[in-house]
Amino acid sequence: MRLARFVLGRLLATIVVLFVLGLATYGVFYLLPSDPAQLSCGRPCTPQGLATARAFMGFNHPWVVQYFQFVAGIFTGRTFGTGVTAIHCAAPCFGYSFQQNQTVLSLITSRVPVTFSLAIGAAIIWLLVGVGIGVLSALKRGTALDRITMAGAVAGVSAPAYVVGLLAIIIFGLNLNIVPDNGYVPLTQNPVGWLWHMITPWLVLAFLQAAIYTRLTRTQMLDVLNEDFIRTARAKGVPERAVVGRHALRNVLLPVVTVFGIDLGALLGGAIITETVFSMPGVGALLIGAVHSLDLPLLLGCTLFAAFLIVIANFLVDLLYGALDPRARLT
Amino acid sequence: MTFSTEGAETVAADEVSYSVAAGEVLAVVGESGSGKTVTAMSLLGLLPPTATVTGAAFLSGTSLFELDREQLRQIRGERVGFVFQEPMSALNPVFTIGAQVAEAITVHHKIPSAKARQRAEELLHSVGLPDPARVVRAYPHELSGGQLQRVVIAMAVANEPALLIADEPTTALDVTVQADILELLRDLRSRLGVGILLITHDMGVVADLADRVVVMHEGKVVEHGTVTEIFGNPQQEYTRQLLGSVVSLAGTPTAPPVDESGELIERGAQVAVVGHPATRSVVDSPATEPTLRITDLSVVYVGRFRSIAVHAVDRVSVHIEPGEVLGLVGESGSGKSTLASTVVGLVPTTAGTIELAGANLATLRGKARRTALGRIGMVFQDPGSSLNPRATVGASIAEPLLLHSDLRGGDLDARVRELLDAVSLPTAMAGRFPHELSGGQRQRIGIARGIALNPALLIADEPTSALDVSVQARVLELFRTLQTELRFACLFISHDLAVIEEVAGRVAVMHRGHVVEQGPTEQVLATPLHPYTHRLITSAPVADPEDQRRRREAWRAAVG
Amino acid sequence: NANPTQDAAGSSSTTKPGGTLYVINDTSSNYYDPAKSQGLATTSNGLVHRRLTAWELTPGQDAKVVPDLATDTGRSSNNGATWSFTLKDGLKFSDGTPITSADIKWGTERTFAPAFAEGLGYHKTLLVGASGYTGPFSGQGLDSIETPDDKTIVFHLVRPFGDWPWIASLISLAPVPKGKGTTASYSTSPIASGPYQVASYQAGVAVNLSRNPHWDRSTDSVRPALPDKIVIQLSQNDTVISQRLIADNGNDQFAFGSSFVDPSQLAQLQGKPAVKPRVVTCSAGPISYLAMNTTKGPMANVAVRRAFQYAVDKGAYQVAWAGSAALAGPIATTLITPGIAGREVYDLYPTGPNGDPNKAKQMLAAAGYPNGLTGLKLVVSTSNSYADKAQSVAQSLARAGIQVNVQSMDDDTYNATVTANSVDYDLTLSGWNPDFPSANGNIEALYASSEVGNGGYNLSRYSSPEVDNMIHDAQGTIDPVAAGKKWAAVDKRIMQDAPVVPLIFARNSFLHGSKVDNFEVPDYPSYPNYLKMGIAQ
Amino acid sequence: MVTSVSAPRSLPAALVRTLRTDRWALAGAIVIVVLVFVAIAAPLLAAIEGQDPNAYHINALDPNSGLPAGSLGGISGTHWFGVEPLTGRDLFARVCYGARTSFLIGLAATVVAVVVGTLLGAGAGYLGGWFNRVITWLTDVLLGFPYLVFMIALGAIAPPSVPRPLLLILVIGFFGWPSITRIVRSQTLALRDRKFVSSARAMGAGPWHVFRTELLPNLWAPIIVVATLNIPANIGFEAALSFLGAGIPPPTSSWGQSISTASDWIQSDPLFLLFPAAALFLATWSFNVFGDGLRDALDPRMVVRR
Ligand SMILES: Nc1ncnc2c1ncn2[C@@H]1O[C@H](COP(=O)(O)OP(=O)(O)OP(=O)(O)O)[C@@H](O)[C@H]1O
Ligand SMILES: Nc1ncnc2c1ncn2[C@@H]1O[C@H](COP(=O)(O)OP(=O)(O)OP(=O)(O)O)[C@@H](O)[C@H]1O
Ligand SMILES: [Mg+2]
Ligand SMILES: [Mg+2]
Repeated sequence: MRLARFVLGRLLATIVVLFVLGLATYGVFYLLPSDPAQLSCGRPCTPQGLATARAFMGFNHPWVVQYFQFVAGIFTGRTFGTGVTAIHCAAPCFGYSFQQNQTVLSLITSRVPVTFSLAIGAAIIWLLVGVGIGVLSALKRGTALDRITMAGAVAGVSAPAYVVGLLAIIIFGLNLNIVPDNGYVPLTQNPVGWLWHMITPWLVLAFLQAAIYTRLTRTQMLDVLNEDFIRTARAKGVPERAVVGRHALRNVLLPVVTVFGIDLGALLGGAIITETVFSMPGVGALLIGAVHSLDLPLLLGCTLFAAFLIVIANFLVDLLYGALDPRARLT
Repeated sequence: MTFSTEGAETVAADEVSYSVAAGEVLAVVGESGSGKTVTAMSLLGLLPPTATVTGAAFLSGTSLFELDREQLRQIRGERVGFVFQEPMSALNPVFTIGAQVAEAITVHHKIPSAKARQRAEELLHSVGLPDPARVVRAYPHELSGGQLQRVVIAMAVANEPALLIADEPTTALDVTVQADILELLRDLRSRLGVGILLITHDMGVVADLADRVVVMHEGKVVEHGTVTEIFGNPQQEYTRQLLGSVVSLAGTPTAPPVDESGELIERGAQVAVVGHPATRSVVDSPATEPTLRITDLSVVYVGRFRSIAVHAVDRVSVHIEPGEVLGLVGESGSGKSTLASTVVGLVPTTAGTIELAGANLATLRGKARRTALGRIGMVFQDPGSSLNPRATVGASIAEPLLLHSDLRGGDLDARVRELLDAVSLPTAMAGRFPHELSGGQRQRIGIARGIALNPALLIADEPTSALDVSVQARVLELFRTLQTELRFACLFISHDLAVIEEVAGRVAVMHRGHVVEQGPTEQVLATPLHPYTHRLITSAPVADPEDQRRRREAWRAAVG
Repeated sequence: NANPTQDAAGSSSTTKPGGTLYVINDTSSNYYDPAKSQGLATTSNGLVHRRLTAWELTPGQDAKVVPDLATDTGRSSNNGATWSFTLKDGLKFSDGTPITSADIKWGTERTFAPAFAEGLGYHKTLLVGASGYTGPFSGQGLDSIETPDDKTIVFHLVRPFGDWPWIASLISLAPVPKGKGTTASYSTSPIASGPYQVASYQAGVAVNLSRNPHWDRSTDSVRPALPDKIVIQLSQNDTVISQRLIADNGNDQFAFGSSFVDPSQLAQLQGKPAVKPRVVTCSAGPISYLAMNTTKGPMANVAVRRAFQYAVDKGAYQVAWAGSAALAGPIATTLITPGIAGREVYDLYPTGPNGDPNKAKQMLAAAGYPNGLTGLKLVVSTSNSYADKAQSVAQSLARAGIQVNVQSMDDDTYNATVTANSVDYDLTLSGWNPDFPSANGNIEALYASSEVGNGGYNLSRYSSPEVDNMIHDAQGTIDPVAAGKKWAAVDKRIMQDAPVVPLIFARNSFLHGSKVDNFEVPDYPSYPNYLKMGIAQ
Repeated sequence: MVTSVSAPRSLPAALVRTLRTDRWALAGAIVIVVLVFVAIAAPLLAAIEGQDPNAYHINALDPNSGLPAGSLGGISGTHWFGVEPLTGRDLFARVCYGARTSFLIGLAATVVAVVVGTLLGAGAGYLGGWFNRVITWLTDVLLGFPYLVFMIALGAIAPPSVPRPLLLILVIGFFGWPSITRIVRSQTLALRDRKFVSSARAMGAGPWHVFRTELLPNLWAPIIVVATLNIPANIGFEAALSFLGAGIPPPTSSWGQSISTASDWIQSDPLFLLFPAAALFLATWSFNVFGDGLRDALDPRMVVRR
């Protein structure tokens, strides 16, 4: 029925989106004057050295051809070079990073836990805190609390992420020395250590992200609280906190959830600044590295990975609409 | 009590005082906009912050205005139940009916949610909702006006309160259902000694249920007394005027013929289906050059994820000639509004065709379609939610004019004023926002909007349900004059058979998605062919306590 | 300013073996495949891989080439076109197998295989029959490398080349057990010849080096190998590194940062006398210069280029570089980097540290530009705040009526742009640190006509047949002293044509923890010498 | 003043009402005006101070650290906000001139993003069908776009002929609209089937009319929030682009660029960061408070505070 068709349609769209994005990545990459082979050419770089490097990395074909080789590789796997030194990348092969000497897939999968812990943890915090504060400042509209939280929110959006992270490290990590100053401990290895290493990055990230949630919740809340059905709820004797927390909030969530989808999707694809400042080996750090070292395969991999998450997040959010607000039918 | 709206202060109610004893029904009647609703709401402190209330209110000794939040909360819904005037906007759109009814119980009594749900279903059943199992899972926008109204009533009586404030509890109900509801209230009163504050325009209902009556006018109580006194010898001019403008059915109908054979019975222009409940609709009576012709229209609401599909309208064929008024009456939830909405394309048709002056609306696109729609005026059933909350009343009325006429600036204003005046609203109202109006006022805005363009076809869905009889009389008067002037065709949906008798030349009776009977109004009302029609007519209350009591007995006997 | 010699010399005697040394890297990887690495001989690779020769670096003195695996620094014949080395006895790989000349041959041949071709390639253009050779894995070896026996190895070069002993010290000529190193994993699990081996490699996180049991101290004079363990932390944030080392908590006491301490941190240290002794700055370093595109517009005119020598305010550049002359390093008037043998100091365009705008104006007028120059394009990389430095240069040029537009671009883009075959810039800022401490590495790469375009770093696009010949001649000279003189001459000759404005010999500053000893930063390569460091017990 | 009975409550009217009734909004508005003034009158202000935004003042620096000489980042009568480390450029002048680039570009870009985002979002939500699908599809692509590489590429290839401010505004706006679109769309989905929207449709109102008279008034609240919160992001975006050579070339100052440079000096010269950051904060804050006021003015149910 309808739902099924919707889901199917979106999944197909997803594939198209990813394909287009891959193509775009290649296109954009080849707008760059720099030549990735140059980096694998050695120093001093002789013309024939360059030629061999190019051929070996498969950069000697036009980029469209390369892209289709890449796409084919996903299904068939790929082999670079020949003989004993040949590099094999089994299907599904999302490319091979010559600089990191690993398949892009293994690189990303190895980094995913870090980024996911970071993003999801922070997301939970900022969602709860952001929405919570938003509701509060809506109820206490115009009071000092309202003004202060708004100033806080604004500070959050306008503060440079890098500085906030840095200060957090210097103050809590180095001066007070109460939390680790950097790094990451796998959850599986040592849950406590994991939490310990995560807490600052989470808070920093949450602080930077919470603003829009606070503000959106507040403004929507002000609208909804005036609706007639709120009056009905009160007339039923529903406690005020339930009136706000259940009846009103549910009607506020639509845009909030939307932003959440976008933010979380984006962050799962790598929280570049936070990861780098806190020296966390996440996907974001991987991506930025790939950009600076012109590691096209890795770049492509990271881009597609991030895009995939964003698309899926948006898709789930769209699915959620129907559940959140029965009137918000999707077509 | 006063409202401050951007500077201007509105006195909504002034020195109003009344009392309700346990087991007593006090009816508050009076002019639309006279402060009935706000006074009632002030009791539970439900007014917007813009309102300032002075005075005192006592609930069995405790002063309501002095209670703190928590105490007030415990009273709300537990000791005082409240039925809101406009059910469509009174329910939370994102929660299921079941959840909302169950909540009314659980906030005051710690019982397992499963039990609460079950209790909710019972309640919904007790207010005469067919198929409660479906209703509990439905969302508000999936229910009809009358169904919602019954849901609201169910919520109000959920905890068997000491005082029940019912603000226009039956406006959206057809008379049979209305009779059931009144029966329910009567039962609450006698069984549990519930005191009932009944706000209504329907003098029949007053006569049927009330012990004492308070008459309000321009924010003041002008008269009060026992129901017999008020109806017997009204003192005040306004009260007399009020009672004077009550319209009621002429005479009692003959019983329908029993067990006919065949599919249809015809008597002259009057046709009805055989069998109750019906399985088909009657055939359309022959048309010459109808403004609106609906042929074999079916509408099925495909259920959301779990719930089942609803056959709201089933193979209905009707037509309206220019200058003709087709009255559409019938059971609440029988598909009247759906039928109306399908005409203007708000609800997709499942089968059948709709022709406006010979043109099939379904095939029209873009500009052509819009101009076609421009020739249809629509008055929606719930005035509240059909007005843009952020547009001033004036702007709302002006909207169709902006769309389809070239009136601008001064002329536009003039026209808007004219329309406001036509529905006897002060021009000052133009600057107000919908939430600053009373139910009846909002409804009149809807009417003004509907007739703004002098439409070729007017679809009026319960246009007078929230109007007191005097205003109603004026509106109907206006309606007739326009009718004779512009000779527009009109689909007039109403529960008030008397009103139908007044305005409609022909009438169609709907039941469970079928048109079960159709024919010239006086014929149908006097000599109904279909049992449901008969029940409908016999259940209509009359505005005379004595008479109504006798009718009630008869009706009780009939339904057994 | 901090004088490193005291700092290091003071403690070196007391340091005993043992402990764990932490190296904090801002890079995300640290690979050990000799063929792929471009690392200096005295950094992490030097701990794992030995070569025929090695560097002896002492702050304040010129770098010297000394024997490592070989018994000497190489014997040349047929006037420098053939070089032979003999291996010491008792050399073993970390897998216990002996190190033979064949392994060095294999290691060298391996650098020609496309899969591993990304390391240092100075030997590739010198060895006979190298062009077109694609490595040993397909079966055939490189005949110009002879191994008459397990101990002897002979290199046949296409032309006399005096710096071969230096080439032999490069990572690319490190031994790889014959037949080994067929896969990329060799980068992370190499077979060590040096005192340390890779115990574990956590991609992007850390590399753990442990002692190589088969390494014999007696065969190695350049590596004290003091710490028992060395942990190289990866992908750390620069600023955080400095802050950690300043805070000096826990393990950071045994740590040092492998990247430069940037001006903002140096400034911060002004207020922290306690930390200052842990900042080590070399007394001079790699040259930083303003290259003028000798093939385009007014810059093609040598008179104009000479005017520039006076127009630039090198003093201001020092401030822009690191905040003060002391932190930035001495003003440069020559091309060869301090710390390299044969360097001679001279100044063809003497003026004060702030230049002489008026003189520049006059010279421009004389050159036919009476009312200065406008619209010159100065391109720079966005990396280590060259954009700001460029503006200081722009400012000083403005004093002499030269108006330039600065364009900054991403580092890779920059490199591609300036080393492309056709370019449209007039000026660019750059710096150069040779891969090995020979004047050759300073001169040829930047001024030989062969290095114009095709990814070459002759950024001023300077091409003079005379200079090319002089370079060729100097390269062919075997006797270091004689060669040194020739290089100095080339240096002068080039500056007569003024293709660049030498700005400063940039000092690099590094921070280390309080428990790190023998922390030396010699002028060349103006980078900490990993091989000597130890932990104070 | 006598207003027409039929005229809808216009945005300008709401603006006036806000300024009259809401002190905070007024404060916000004043700040905005001041900032705009600063942007426009930057040369004048710099002249009054007697400084040039790009002139180096090595002598204003501490000779052995490159930090501003004197305490408080070198604040003095001659340098009101002190000077930049290493260069000694006058911070006051740079912040003033920065307003031109950052504030104006950030603003313009936001406007572009919001206008496009709102139109497409409302369109997708209201019309649904293929239009909705295409928009969803587009937003997905743009949200997942490798904009980092794109920015670098742009820096490398953007032809100098294109006026940079325009380029910046378009690029930033282009990447800004998708999120706004999605938010507006979500709201529209809920509004689409509200009775008053349907009734307009039943009245024969075309999409554009419905958008203007029914949807927009009920969309303002979230739009205002998102728009005002977008400004700092866009200013940061400008900095990044300029840094990569795709934007305003140096030495032209911009808050974003100042902030990113100053971030490295947070420890040694915090005041270097303070002023541009404060300017950015003020800009964002002012738009937020003003936005709140506007929102209230546009909401008929709001209690009018006096
Ligand atoms: N929020 C408000 N702001 C300003 N005026 C209001 C507000 N609510 C109601 N009013 C005005 O107060 C008066 C009384 O309203 P009320 O709803 O009590 O009328 P009513 O007696 O219930 O009429 P009806 O029978 O039509 O419902 C009306 O004139 C109405 O315009
Ligand atoms: N959106 C919807 N989804 C599912 N069912 C619906 C929807 N709208 C209406 N219905 C159902 O269709 C039936 C007809 O509804 P409709 O509103 O036409 O009744 P009505 O005749 O107008 O009743 P009333 O007189 O109470 O307004 C009702 O049973 C209602 O529950
Ligand atoms: Mg009322
Ligand atoms: Mg209805």
